[in-house]
Amino acid sequence: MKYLAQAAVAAGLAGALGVQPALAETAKIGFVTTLTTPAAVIGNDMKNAVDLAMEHLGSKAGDTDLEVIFADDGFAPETGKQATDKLVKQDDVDFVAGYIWSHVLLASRKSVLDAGKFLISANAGPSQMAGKLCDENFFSTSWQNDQTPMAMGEVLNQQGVKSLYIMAPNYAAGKDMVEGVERTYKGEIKGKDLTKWGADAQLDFSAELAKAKASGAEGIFVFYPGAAGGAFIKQYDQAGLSETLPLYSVFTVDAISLPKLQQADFKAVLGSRTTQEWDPTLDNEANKKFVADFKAKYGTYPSYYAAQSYDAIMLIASAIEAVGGDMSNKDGIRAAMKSADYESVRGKYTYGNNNFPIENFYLREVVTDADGTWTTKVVSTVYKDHQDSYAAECPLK
Amino acid sequence: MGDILRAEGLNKSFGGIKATDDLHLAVATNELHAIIGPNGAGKTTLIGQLSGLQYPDTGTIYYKDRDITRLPAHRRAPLGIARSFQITSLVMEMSVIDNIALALQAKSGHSFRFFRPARSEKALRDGAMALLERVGLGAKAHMPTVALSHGEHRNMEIAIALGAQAELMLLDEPMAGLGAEESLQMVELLQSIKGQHSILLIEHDMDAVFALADRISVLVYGHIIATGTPDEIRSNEAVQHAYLGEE
Amino acid sequence: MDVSLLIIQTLNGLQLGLLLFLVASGLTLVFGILDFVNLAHAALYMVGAFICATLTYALGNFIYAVIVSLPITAAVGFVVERFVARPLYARGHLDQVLATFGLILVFETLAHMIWGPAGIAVPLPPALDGQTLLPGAIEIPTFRLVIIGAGLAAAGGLFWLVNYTRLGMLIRAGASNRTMVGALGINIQLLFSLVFALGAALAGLAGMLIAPITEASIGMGNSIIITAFVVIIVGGIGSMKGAFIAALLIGLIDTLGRSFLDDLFGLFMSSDAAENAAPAVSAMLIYIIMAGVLAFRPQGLFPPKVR
Amino acid sequence: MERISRQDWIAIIVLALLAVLPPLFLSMGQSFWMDLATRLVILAIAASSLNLVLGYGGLVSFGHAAFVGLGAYAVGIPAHHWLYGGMDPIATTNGFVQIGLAVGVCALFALVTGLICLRTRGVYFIMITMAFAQMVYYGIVSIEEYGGDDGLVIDSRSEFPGISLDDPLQLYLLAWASLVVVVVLVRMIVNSRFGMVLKGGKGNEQRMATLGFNIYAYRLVAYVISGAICGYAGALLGNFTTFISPEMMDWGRSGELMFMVILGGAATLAGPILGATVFIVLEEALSSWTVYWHLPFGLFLILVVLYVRGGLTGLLSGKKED
Repeated sequence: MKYLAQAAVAAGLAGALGVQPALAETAKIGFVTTLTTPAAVIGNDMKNAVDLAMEHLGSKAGDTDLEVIFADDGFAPETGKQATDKLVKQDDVDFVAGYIWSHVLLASRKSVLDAGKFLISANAGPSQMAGKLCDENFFSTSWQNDQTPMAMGEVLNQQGVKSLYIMAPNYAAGKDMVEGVERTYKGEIKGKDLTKWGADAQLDFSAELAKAKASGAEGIFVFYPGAAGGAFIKQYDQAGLSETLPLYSVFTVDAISLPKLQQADFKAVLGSRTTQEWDPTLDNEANKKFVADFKAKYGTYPSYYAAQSYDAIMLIASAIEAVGGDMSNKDGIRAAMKSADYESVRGKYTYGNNNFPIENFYLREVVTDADGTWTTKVVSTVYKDHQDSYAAECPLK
Repeated sequence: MGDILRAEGLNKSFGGIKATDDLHLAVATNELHAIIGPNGAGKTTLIGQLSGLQYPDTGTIYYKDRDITRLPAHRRAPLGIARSFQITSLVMEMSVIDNIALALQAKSGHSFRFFRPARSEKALRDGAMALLERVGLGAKAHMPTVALSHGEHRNMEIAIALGAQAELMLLDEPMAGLGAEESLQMVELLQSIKGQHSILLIEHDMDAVFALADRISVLVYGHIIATGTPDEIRSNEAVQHAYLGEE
Repeated sequence: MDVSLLIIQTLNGLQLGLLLFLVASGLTLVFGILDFVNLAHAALYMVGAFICATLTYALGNFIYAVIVSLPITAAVGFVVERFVARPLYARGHLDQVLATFGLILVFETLAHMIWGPAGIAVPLPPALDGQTLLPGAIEIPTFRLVIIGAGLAAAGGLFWLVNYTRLGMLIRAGASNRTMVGALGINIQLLFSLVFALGAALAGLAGMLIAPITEASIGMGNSIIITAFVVIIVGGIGSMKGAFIAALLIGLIDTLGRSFLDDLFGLFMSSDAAENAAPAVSAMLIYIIMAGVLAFRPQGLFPPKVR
Repeated sequence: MERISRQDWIAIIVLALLAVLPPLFLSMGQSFWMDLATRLVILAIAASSLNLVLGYGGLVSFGHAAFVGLGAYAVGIPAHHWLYGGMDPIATTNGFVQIGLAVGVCALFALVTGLICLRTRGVYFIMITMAFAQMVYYGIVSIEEYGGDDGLVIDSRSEFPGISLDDPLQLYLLAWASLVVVVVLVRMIVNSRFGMVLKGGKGNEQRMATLGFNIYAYRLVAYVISGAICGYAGALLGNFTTFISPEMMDWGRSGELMFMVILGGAATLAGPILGATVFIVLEEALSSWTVYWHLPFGLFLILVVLYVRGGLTGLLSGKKED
């Protein structure tokens, strides 16, 4: 009677994995990120940062023990939602954090918020959740998607780039990025390509690059996060476009793609520019410690994904500490998070009405550091205390 | 008594090879007409065209004076044409009686009936059982088809042809692979249905053919070189040269 | 429309088509002769890319790496044939699809465990890097031309192999009549293994050639395997000629679709709508073609003559 | 009364267990296990529909996920318009209309694609069904209004008089009752005259043709029935996950449905249910154990195909049924 045995196993598992009687001293954080598929390279970086944050905290927020449970979203919204459901329903976490991808976050948000839990995005910042779909229990430690490309649009204006070709993957964040740069960029947009994204994303951009070249634009703006970034840069270089069609990217050249590009000796990327709210060279105590310890522990520079994940844990810890570990005090936790009263690696920032950060954006350049490692440094500040453009649509005050 | 089946000027080739070459054939109503010929003479291709699983490149096939050349197999069956296969072609996964019942089912209205269990339809079951009794397989009705011997499969083929109430049976080597005793039984079985149906028999077993057939046609390289009574064929020089002479 | 852009895109399409042919030819060989549906063919494409990427760093040169990787990939194919494929020859296509689907999962995860999720960028020797100037002031990345050349060479080699060698004679015979080859007293097991290994090497070669453009990464096979199947279905399973023509057709249609469809749609709809519809339709295009071909020729464009 | 076979008993026992266990989970406060059970039951419906054509009809459809997706979108799209305006004729949260739409659209899609697909055989059929599923996939991806690649959150579940699908138990019971109906329906169909012809066509197509059956027409009808049932499963799935995306129609998902059928035992009543159960339990157990869970999962798949002929039902019933 195999099925009976199976049912018994199921029931047994249910007991074994079930919720232990809630220990008031433990606060649980679910962390959803991508641990499979090529995008796991980002997820691993975030996981490393979370582990480092826990190490720095001694796995404690005040007197409260912290526990982080990681879950894999498989780079797909449906899987991400299932993982989130499991964290909320089975592990009964108090906070769900993480989320690289906008579409995963959008799919999962209801599961967390309907259960009365707190949701913290450590990366994704879809426009809907900054506007109409904002929620008092949702916080971001990153940005709204549009902000970074808006800063880039500003940079393009300053540098006098008169026409632009745009390429981005065809998903929520990709469209937000395009919209962002279009919002501030004042020149002419010669063409635009949205390419296939997801587990079988398009990585050969020959047709698009040929089009971009033929368009006669003065610059090309791209958004290719994770592994796709490396592939793009390479083809961009092979197509010999670095002279005629300067590259302006967001979330494409980062601490994840740079080591790989350096290993392949891809010098074209040196000197290329990108905008970001954080950089390893930002001069504050928290950041120095974070970058130094991260490098010591994992041997690479942290990426901005890592920085934001580190901040997410620190933000949560600060709020738990503020309410003395009383996880039932939702109002207290919410107020504490809203005050952003913790040592962020990007420096001090505040929260807007939609719980997205009001923060600085910098222009970064790819350089070689003292050890010969390729990294980035801050060139200038593009925006000071910048708030996203959807905050007005958010009914929260 | 007219011809139930006429084939006129059939041609069919595969690649460069002519499998059927200007073939003319007529089967009279209720006669048992045998086709013999050496291996590779195009017998199976011919029966394929007559049953509608293949179409000739050119030429015409008349069934009861109606042109059926381009009619697909499933539309020929309701007209009264049934065929057995040289390589046993039964639904092996089903029971013996289910195979026969399907043949009856095909004859009794459409089968877009989704709810009533087919196995509870008395007419189908009893009819199938009767046919199985007739071919001597009554005792094995509920066994899986795959469990039966080759000879029994051949008998099932005949039962199916009978079940289809065919006016014209196209029998493709019903005795192929049978032992001496089984062959004898098959001859008896065919003897017992002879005269009630028109039968086109393709067969290698010369003893059987000459014992059963009313008329015989000899097929060589896709072309019929002679047609006649067994005695005529026996004494036909061309036939002896082309075929019997080889032995 | 810009003529030089059209030429460049045609070359890009040709390059994609030839890569597809390398993958599809192995698939169609294995299918035609072994009657074996191998979804895991894509995994061999990935394995080829990873081995080549690793060896590029170990040997310091991409070309050497390719030369060494080819037999290694063939060996991997040989092993897969022996332990997974062979027990499945007697089974239906359904079992083959499922088991090789499982094989994909295994290979992908192993690659993830061995090489990590990041993927490996593959540097090219200076001679292959950079641009080539074609007549008419058309510039194209040199390596793309290399791919076109390598693809054509492989296609030519296969053509020679299939039409003018004893192995090829057996392959052709096997594609149309498996039992006959067995009856000839040929060691059919060995023939099967060799064909499988050859298919693996071809898929691996495609992976090696694409690696310097994208990179060796897990999941790289998923996007190409389905397209490769479309190619062999459209071409007619088991037909090398069909695979070649269909691969070029699909490569060109896919590339040209991606680059010119929005302009084309722009002629009769708003440019916004065109921008949205074009990527979707160009993604669907190859499937539409496949359905269209099968609707009229259920056995593909060039079905092998005898079953 | 007809004979109740050993296979039927397996189906009855499994269905009974499914009726009892999940509410038990819920009473234990295990709402996540309840979720798993709901997903399981819905996938079992989809797998049963696939089993009708694949198991009994021998038609290896590699595109059944498209029906699941279309069914789910038939719930999501009307709900979306109900809440956010537009497309008034279909803007509704009425469950009967939504499910009618799901079943109707899927039946129509099955009819149109079946007309083409069923002309092909063997691997061509496998691949062309997949091709049509891919077309739907990319078609949905292109519709920005419904979220494209990002998918669509269903903010309001289907509404039926007297039951609320927002209650996990009621949703579960609806799914379970649907599964029972589908299993009974499939049993009736495969034992009917129609089913005999369908099974006969799987065993020997030429024979059926020479008997006078237009097997193409029978297969087409079976394909349409299967698509409609699968679309219904999709509508339930949409209501369950409240999030739908083109990913639901990915070819990998079609492969998973096929695996469930084979694992449980093709052409058996209980097979799809057992297959879905083992699939879900295994996926859950392995993925909470390691991120590399695809490795043991893939090996399991290979081993099942190689060594477990007749699937789990075959093992349990110990003999082949007629």
